[in-house]
Amino acid sequence: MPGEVEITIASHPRWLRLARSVVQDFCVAVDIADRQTQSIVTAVDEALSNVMKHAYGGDHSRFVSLSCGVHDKELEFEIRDQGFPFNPLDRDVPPPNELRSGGRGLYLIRTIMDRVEYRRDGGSNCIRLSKTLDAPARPAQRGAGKTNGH
Amino acid sequence: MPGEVEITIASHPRWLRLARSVVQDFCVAVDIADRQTQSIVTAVDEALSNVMKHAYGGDHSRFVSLSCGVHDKELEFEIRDQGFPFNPLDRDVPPPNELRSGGRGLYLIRTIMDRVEYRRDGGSNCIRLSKTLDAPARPAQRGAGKTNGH
Amino acid sequence: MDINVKRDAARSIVEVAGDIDLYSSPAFRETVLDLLKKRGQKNVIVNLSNVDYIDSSGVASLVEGLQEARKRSARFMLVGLKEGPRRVLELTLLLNVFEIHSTEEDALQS
Amino acid sequence: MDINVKRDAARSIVEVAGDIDLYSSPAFRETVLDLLKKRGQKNVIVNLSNVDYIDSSGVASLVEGLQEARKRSARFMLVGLKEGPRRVLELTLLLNVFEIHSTEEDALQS
Ligand SMILES: Nc1ncnc2c1ncn2[C@@H]1O[C@H](COP(=O)(O)OP(=O)(O)O)[C@@H](O)[C@H]1O
Ligand SMILES: Nc1ncnc2c1ncn2[C@@H]1O[C@H](COP(=O)(O)OP(=O)(O)O)[C@@H](O)[C@H]1O
Repeated sequence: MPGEVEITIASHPRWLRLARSVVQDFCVAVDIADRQTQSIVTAVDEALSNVMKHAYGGDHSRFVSLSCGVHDKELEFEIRDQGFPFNPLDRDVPPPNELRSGGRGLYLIRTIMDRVEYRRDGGSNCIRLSKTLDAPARPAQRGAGKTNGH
Repeated sequence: MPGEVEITIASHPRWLRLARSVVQDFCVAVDIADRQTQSIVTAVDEALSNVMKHAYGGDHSRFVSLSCGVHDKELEFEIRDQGFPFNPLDRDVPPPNELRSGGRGLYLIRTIMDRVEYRRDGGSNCIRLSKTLDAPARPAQRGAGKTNGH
Repeated sequence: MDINVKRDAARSIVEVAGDIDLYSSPAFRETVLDLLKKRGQKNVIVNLSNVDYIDSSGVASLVEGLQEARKRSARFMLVGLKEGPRRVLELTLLLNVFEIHSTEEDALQS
Repeated sequence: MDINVKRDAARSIVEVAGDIDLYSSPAFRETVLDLLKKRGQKNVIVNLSNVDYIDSSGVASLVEGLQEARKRSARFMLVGLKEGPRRVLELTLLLNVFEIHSTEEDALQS
């Protein structure tokens, strides 16, 4: 597993709220400031919504995974689906204008995150969204010690 | 995947809060009453804590998974770890008394949930906690339809 | 998300509570467009003071409401924007496009 | 979880905010036991009015506090129990074991 927390949800929008809670709680656990957390939640939510709407074309019977990790000053979210192959970097993302009803998701993702990477991995689309933090995040302590029960 | 939502966390207690949010949000999404949700969150949290403390002996470098599902009137949570083999049904769970400092986790789990099942699956411990609902939960709509983007 | 509509001859107030996202925005969109199209309301106020989160599909619904209102020479106002939703409108370059007031009273008196 | 201790000659009040679980209970336990053991406090009040969740390790810490207090003939009181924590104490058959008051004032006057 690339991160400390991974979640898989059915591709139904009813689970987006739960996925946002996970991102929120993850950011709180690694001491990200509230304001930055809000934006990061937005970016990840837009990526998950796009998978449900576009990669799976609204089919609710599929699954989408989100892995959350932090490495030194890099906060990383990886979104994985087995849907229609789509590389978000191939697409032009002009600033949204007020007359258009859709088309703000990719813009928000790119504006909020510092890096968007795409790879096709077997039958999966894998998008990695990263954000460089001002200060190193609290270490996620993988294998960093022991907790004693009492 | 047995449920609609599955989460894997590193075996560090800092992620328990996030796991509780997932259970909470799952219960809200399938319309479980608040009071019942609170108890269910307790039971699942105790099971996850036990894995971290006992199955992994406090080693933070392992992982524990939780899958949440609903089938008609059955709410099901499956907790899976790759730690020390342990069948919670083999153990006597007397009502806790005030003088004892530990030993209330399994009692809470059994008191709150309607059914506790255990199986050893390859190298994994797999505990399933179920609760029969008074009314059928809102269907989790696996493959039940389409959402249209706009 | 819960929606409550208060309506009289002069104006409609759409009170939303909860998150507006891909799951809930279709119902929100329909409520707003109905008021303008079917009810012919000339003043629509969307109260977002109990909304912590709005995604791009929610923003799209607001934009559609605004466009529909303009087409019909109606007013379309937002009130009670919290920090999160405000920031999303800012990032999508829409903060100066909408008529935004602090409270319902301010909007009604404007 | 945040802990704040208010202390004078007569009593200590331990104000907790947040969840008491396997992650946070060691710090909570240490605070409570220190007041009784090292500081020799004769009246310890744990204010749980900002605690939504307590797990069995948190309950164990409370029980240890109570035992330690009894050993030293000190009083150990809980105030501001919310529904969730109250239910956990009820399920673990401890609701009548602790001295529980609604507010700090009630506890101080008792
Ligand atoms: N995960 C995806 N899979 C397939 N196509 C996508 C995906 N994400 C975005 N797209 C395409 O890029 C377009 C722009 O996406 P976006 O900016 O999020 O706006 P919207 O979803 O509102 O159309 C979409 O309309 C769709 O055609
Ligand atoms: N997942 C587990 N793996 C191994 N041993 C366990 C597990 N869960 C519980 N146990 C054993 O059962 C005992 C009772 O558990 P519990 O009632 O939760 O209380 P506590 O964790 O406070 O000891 C534990 O002390 C431990 O020995």
